[in-house]
Amino acid sequence: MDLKKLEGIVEGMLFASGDRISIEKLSNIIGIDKKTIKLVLNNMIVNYNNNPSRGISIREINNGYQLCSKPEYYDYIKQLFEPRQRSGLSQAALETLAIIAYNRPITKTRIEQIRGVNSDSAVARLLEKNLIRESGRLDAPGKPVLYETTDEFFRSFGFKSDSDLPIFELNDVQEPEEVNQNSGQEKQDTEFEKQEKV
Amino acid sequence: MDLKKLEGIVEGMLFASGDRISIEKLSNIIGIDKKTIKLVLNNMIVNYNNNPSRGISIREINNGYQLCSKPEYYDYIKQLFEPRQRSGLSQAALETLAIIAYNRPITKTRIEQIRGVNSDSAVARLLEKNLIRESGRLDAPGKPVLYETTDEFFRSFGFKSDSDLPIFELNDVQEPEEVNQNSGQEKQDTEFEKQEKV
Amino acid sequence: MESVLSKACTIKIQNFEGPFDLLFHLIEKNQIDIYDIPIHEITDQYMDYLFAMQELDLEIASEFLVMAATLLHIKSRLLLPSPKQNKEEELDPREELVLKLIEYKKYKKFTEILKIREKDSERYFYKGPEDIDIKHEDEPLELSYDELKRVYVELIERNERKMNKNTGKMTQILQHEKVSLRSKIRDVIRTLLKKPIFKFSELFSPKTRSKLEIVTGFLAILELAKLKKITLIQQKQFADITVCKCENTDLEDIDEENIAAEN
Repeated sequence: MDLKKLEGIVEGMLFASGDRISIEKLSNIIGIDKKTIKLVLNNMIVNYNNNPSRGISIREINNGYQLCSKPEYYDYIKQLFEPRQRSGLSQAALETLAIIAYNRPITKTRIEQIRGVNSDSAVARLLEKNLIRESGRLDAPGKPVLYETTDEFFRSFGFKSDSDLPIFELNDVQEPEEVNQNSGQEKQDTEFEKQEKV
Repeated sequence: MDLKKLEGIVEGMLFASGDRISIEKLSNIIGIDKKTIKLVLNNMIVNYNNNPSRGISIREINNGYQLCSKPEYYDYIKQLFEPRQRSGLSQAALETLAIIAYNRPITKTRIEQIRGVNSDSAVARLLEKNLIRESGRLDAPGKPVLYETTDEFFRSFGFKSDSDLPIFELNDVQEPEEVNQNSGQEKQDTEFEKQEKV
Repeated sequence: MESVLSKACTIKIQNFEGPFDLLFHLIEKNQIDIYDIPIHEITDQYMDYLFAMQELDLEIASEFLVMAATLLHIKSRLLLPSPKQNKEEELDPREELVLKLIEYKKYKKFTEILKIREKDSERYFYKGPEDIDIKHEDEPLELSYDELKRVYVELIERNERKMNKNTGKMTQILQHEKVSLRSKIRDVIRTLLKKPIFKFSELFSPKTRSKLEIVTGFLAILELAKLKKITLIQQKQFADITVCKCENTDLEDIDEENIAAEN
């Protein structure tokens, strides 16, 4: 297929959908391999961004793509709408979201262990905002619900994929002693084990 | 203002709006006279239409403008909106359909007696698929609904005309044993009697 | 402690997400090495906050109290001499707390990043799906006649297998048990002819009648009520039902009609 037409089809599909479309879906519907689709999209992204006469751009969201307006023109576009409501996520909700993003799927009990406080309302608020969703139940007594982040999370915070999340490892914090590091690893393992078993 | 940037702002606004925007509104927000806006838009319309790598076009609607996907790419776009692949009939629905085919008209209670399980969802699914329909009510307490198969049911076997339709008779089905056949027959008669009498 | 100071502290306490958040604040404020927390001082400061809250009659979340107990426990363990000889192998009582704090710090850092990214993302606008009139073409369902027949035969066979060798006898017993709705209607009418008002339990008592007869009897009075021959009164749920003959109604003709139909 002509590459120009391919770009047109992709743009038309992304426009009509209004939502994120996964590479798989684009590839299946158009009947072109994923690698080519990805190349075309990357090319489109560069062209859109470099061309001031384009008011839209393409964002990669959780291994899919979605059209959005260019942030450069925010000042004009916002006037079309009523003043935007701030998302209103509390510190508690953001903390909880941060924990879920790095540990999904995760139970509420585990979240509360990390935060040290009850997180019922934070979890409820995130569910309501469609930033997290239930992703099944842990195969453990009581069958606790597991939570994971949604596409809306990736969209709202501009992460392309899992690998786009900043990396924070325990070693980020300077380890002063060899002994501590070892026991730290051990500790983490047992904690993990506990979660799996419980 | 740079004309290229103006095009970009207009595109961004039309995109984010998702709806028609009047010339007045575009002119007011951008702070450029209506005549220029109109010129820019007419130029954009021509460019979008002539460029196969554009999947969207601009429509003039009642002195306003709106973005839409290009009709040339409809065949791809419509697949985004199509429901998931139609699934065949479940075992439960197939059993229920078989019972209705061989016993029409029949009540749900009788179907459930034969299958030994609640058949609400199977009946609902068959109705939804237009394979069965209500054919009246049994003259009995509670006036239960009677079900029968539809033309669609026969069509789904690939028969073109009514004369091609297979005959669904009980004699089609061999009864497994002599003894059972008797009691089965008897059972059916009393059931039939009860239905008629009650 | 001075009340002005305690007030200043309390305002902050309300902003803490939990005990870890508060501890973290104390560690950063005092510029303490997280791996070598002076438990004695931290515990004192932590307790000061709690006391300040208490003074202001603020409700202290239980999690803060649990942490206080943990801190005091660690403090006491550090004060007491260890019974063990080999101090090298002994675990530092602060360790578990430190690990939890480090993990918490990780997410706290990420939370700050989320805040910034959320603000950046506000400048992007998205749109809803386009309102296109898509015609859904129904794919014809393909059924196989043989398949349908096979399913039905299997079903019949399955039902047959459920019956045991005594099927014949069972059928007789069942037939014996067979209760016709008509005969129950007749029972009700006969009773009404003698007594225009009676209680359902008088006629259909579990002591004298089978379950099937009682159920059929209930259907009989419903049917008669529908024909406006009788009125049913029930004072409350599960109470006995009173059956009354409607005035100006002829019960005889029903009886005859039914009996005629049966014969």
